[in-house]
Amino acid sequence: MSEEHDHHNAPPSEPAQRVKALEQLLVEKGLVNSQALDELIDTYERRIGPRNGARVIARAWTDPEYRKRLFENAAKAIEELGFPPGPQGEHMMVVENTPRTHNMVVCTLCSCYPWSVLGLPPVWYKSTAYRARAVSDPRGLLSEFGVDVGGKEIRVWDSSSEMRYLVMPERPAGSESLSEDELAELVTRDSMIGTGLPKSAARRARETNRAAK
Amino acid sequence: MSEEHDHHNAPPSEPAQRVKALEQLLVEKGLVNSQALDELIDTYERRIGPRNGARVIARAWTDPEYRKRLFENAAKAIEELGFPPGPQGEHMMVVENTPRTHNMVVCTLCSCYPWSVLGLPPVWYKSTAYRARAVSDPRGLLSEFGVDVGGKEIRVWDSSSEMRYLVMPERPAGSESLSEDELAELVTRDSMIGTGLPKSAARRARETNRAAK
Amino acid sequence: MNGVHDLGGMHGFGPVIREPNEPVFHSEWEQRVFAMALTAMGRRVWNVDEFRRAIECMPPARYLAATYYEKWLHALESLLLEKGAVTPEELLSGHAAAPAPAKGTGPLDGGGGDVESFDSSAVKLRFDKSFKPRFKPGDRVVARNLNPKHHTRLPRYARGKRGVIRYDQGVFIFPDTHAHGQGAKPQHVYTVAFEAKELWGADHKERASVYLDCWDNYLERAAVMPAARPAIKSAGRARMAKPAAKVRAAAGRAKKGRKR
Amino acid sequence: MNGVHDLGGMHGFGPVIREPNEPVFHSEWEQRVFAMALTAMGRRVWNVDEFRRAIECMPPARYLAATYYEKWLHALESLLLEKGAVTPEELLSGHAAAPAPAKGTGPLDGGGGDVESFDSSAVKLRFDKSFKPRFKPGDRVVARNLNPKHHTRLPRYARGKRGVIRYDQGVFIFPDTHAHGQGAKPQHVYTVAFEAKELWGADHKERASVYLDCWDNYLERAAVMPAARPAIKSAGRARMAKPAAKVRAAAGRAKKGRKR
Repeated sequence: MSEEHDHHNAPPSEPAQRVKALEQLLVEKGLVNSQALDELIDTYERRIGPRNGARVIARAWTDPEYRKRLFENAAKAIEELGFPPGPQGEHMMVVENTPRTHNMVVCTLCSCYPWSVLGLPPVWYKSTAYRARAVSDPRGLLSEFGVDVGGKEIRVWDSSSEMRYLVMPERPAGSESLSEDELAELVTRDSMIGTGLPKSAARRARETNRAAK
Repeated sequence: MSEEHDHHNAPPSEPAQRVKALEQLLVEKGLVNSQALDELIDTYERRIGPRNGARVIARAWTDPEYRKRLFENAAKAIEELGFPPGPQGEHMMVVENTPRTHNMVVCTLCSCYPWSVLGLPPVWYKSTAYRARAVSDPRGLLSEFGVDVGGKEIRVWDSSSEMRYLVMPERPAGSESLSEDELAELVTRDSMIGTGLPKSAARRARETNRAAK
Repeated sequence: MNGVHDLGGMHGFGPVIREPNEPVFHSEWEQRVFAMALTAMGRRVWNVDEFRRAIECMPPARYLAATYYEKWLHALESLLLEKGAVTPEELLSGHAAAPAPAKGTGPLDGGGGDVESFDSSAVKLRFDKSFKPRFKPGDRVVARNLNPKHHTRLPRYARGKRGVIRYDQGVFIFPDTHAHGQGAKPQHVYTVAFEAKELWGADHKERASVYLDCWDNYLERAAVMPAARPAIKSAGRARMAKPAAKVRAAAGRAKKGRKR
Repeated sequence: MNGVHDLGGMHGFGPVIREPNEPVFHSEWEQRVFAMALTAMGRRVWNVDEFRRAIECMPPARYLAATYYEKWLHALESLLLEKGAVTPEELLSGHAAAPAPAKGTGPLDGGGGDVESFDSSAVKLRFDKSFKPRFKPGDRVVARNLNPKHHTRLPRYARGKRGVIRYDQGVFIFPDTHAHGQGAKPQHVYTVAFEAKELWGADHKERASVYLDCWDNYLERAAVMPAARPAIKSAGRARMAKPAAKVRAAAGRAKKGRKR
């Protein structure tokens, strides 16, 4: 085998082992505290996730004053609902889908994502395939996701800076009678990334019925 | 582990095993003949190599008429010396180093190389590192190869087509008294790729003396 | 750095594969890596630009084969070494030979969950009026043809391409220097709209555009367009004007006194 | 195809490592792969453009990790499958379930060493005067901004860049179609000189240029240069004129009757 091969591919040891040794070392160094790490993990596993973003969108759909504040200063309006900016959430902008425009978010250079409202990103968002194709083939990609945006212009937001983007989907037709809590159930994670659309009110009704049985 | 990982990295079985099975299969199919393969391998291991190119350059340094024919139709002039064009040698162009210009050859998209005069390329020529850097950092790369071309303009030939390029180095000073055969000993493979310079007459003399002892 | 991490517009990576009911983490070591990296960043042992730079410096074949948290682990280890916080021997043994140097490590409160902001995202800086914008929404610009060996956030697909400034997002730290300990160089970041045809060629049929955040240093004012390049249609501009104006109103409030 | 194989101008691949006294092959399987692939190509089971396309379709992380002959082996196996010459079961078992289909397999002479020309390199075609060149040496051109999903030999680093035609190399088969069974589309190939500054940006200090072979379809006539882009210095042109003229004389003889 040639150097071309050896040079770059010395396999590192198993991550689980390396990480165990690393934490032990950093605790000894006083750089981390295992209990603090536990709490941080718990925060991102349980407290921060797409339900945060769904609440923001549902509030904006129902409260014109909130909606206005959200467009004026997204991070501040999000904090109003009890979701602190935290890392990857300090500089937020909400981009609105309209009958003429569909928005979609990617980070081609790494995997920037609005943690404060969506939690940590799914694997597909971080995948090479998504990062490669979102900017050059958004329509093909949306169709793989089962999303047809018709003749709308697509705007792909490539999060190259510290700005984080949250898509405000169009409020589904037929959702007029739903409460803010019920509306939040329509707002999927993917609809806030722009790779999905909100659930219809009818689908939510079916799912609620099924769960009740 | 996630799909991101699994999707692209299912390790293929060991090449040696795969190749053995493959040859057996293709022989049974009548697509290849093992003896013909042996002869082909022998050709590229023993008959075709940088000594071919060195003979061409040495002849051109000593024979003005040959030199003229070489610039007019390189493949034909190379064939004159008994080196048939063969694959990767049918469309040849010789590019000449001068006091003002240094030429260097790469194939950024794969590893095209003038087989008929240089044989099969070395691993470094095919490496990602060489292919990546030759077009954007030729001077840095030359300096890693121990070559200083001073203030010369560097021309990097990126072999994207079926044209194959052979660099004619400048004839070393002090080589006036050498015969064509002796001159051929000065012409290294790298000097015909443009990542090296020919040996000096003095170095050749030292090497010859050492070998004689 | 023209690295393999710069994936926008690349082909050959296959379909996007989604995992139904995906968990937040896929294993315990992913959790620990995430939390350790975040803690170190919160304590400013390194900044987010250095962290991205460290990931991009992975050998290319390994970068493409690695999962997200394998990349984080690589960055975590290599930055701890780079900053002198640990030695290679300590990494291997998992035991400290010496306490960490004081530099860059704030007090540990043990409270968890309260990771400080990354310093790249300093909120005050963003609205600092002493940094004047060079461009205003509507300006036509061209992304510079930069090919630096250092970290940069200007992707290859945009270089040399013409676009229109849509938003002035305020003042941010410059990653190209900040990732290498060469200063913050704060400057305006603009969201620039590039039409798909401009990015991917006249044959590209899709009605789409890419909105890319560009630091001031990445941009030049566009010269008069040569005839070969189609001008951005004014219909397109009119269509975009409304939402732009709406959001811009917000920025305007915070940045009063700036000229448009 | 904007694939990872398109390496020109990339960073992060480390130093070029050379092996002293390197053998022609590093193992027996490399020898066999080389000879089998060459034989199949010589017998026109596939053409060289298909072979390159097959290599480029390797999963990107594997492409970058693979050695040269691992790439050849990948292409060999995938093209044999694609052409229906073997089945996946046969590849695994190493035994033929059926004889190969006759298509594309010329007679085996058993003589070895005499592999036919690859069909892309047909020598007659090259000097066929019925294909008129669109450009002549000295013409200013711009490489088109193409981003096809299919195979192409126009590297990303040259797209959208301005250069000068140095040589008309004659007529060649067009790889973009030929790699996909969509015809030979013969056309002129020109060697185009691109200055380093044009390719890598105005900051690029090196006195260098890249001579890249471009098929006619890759090029457009350059419009008037906008002021922002420095024109190629006439001193540079004069310097290049001599050797260009010398070699061109050769091409001129073969292609008499063509207009410059």
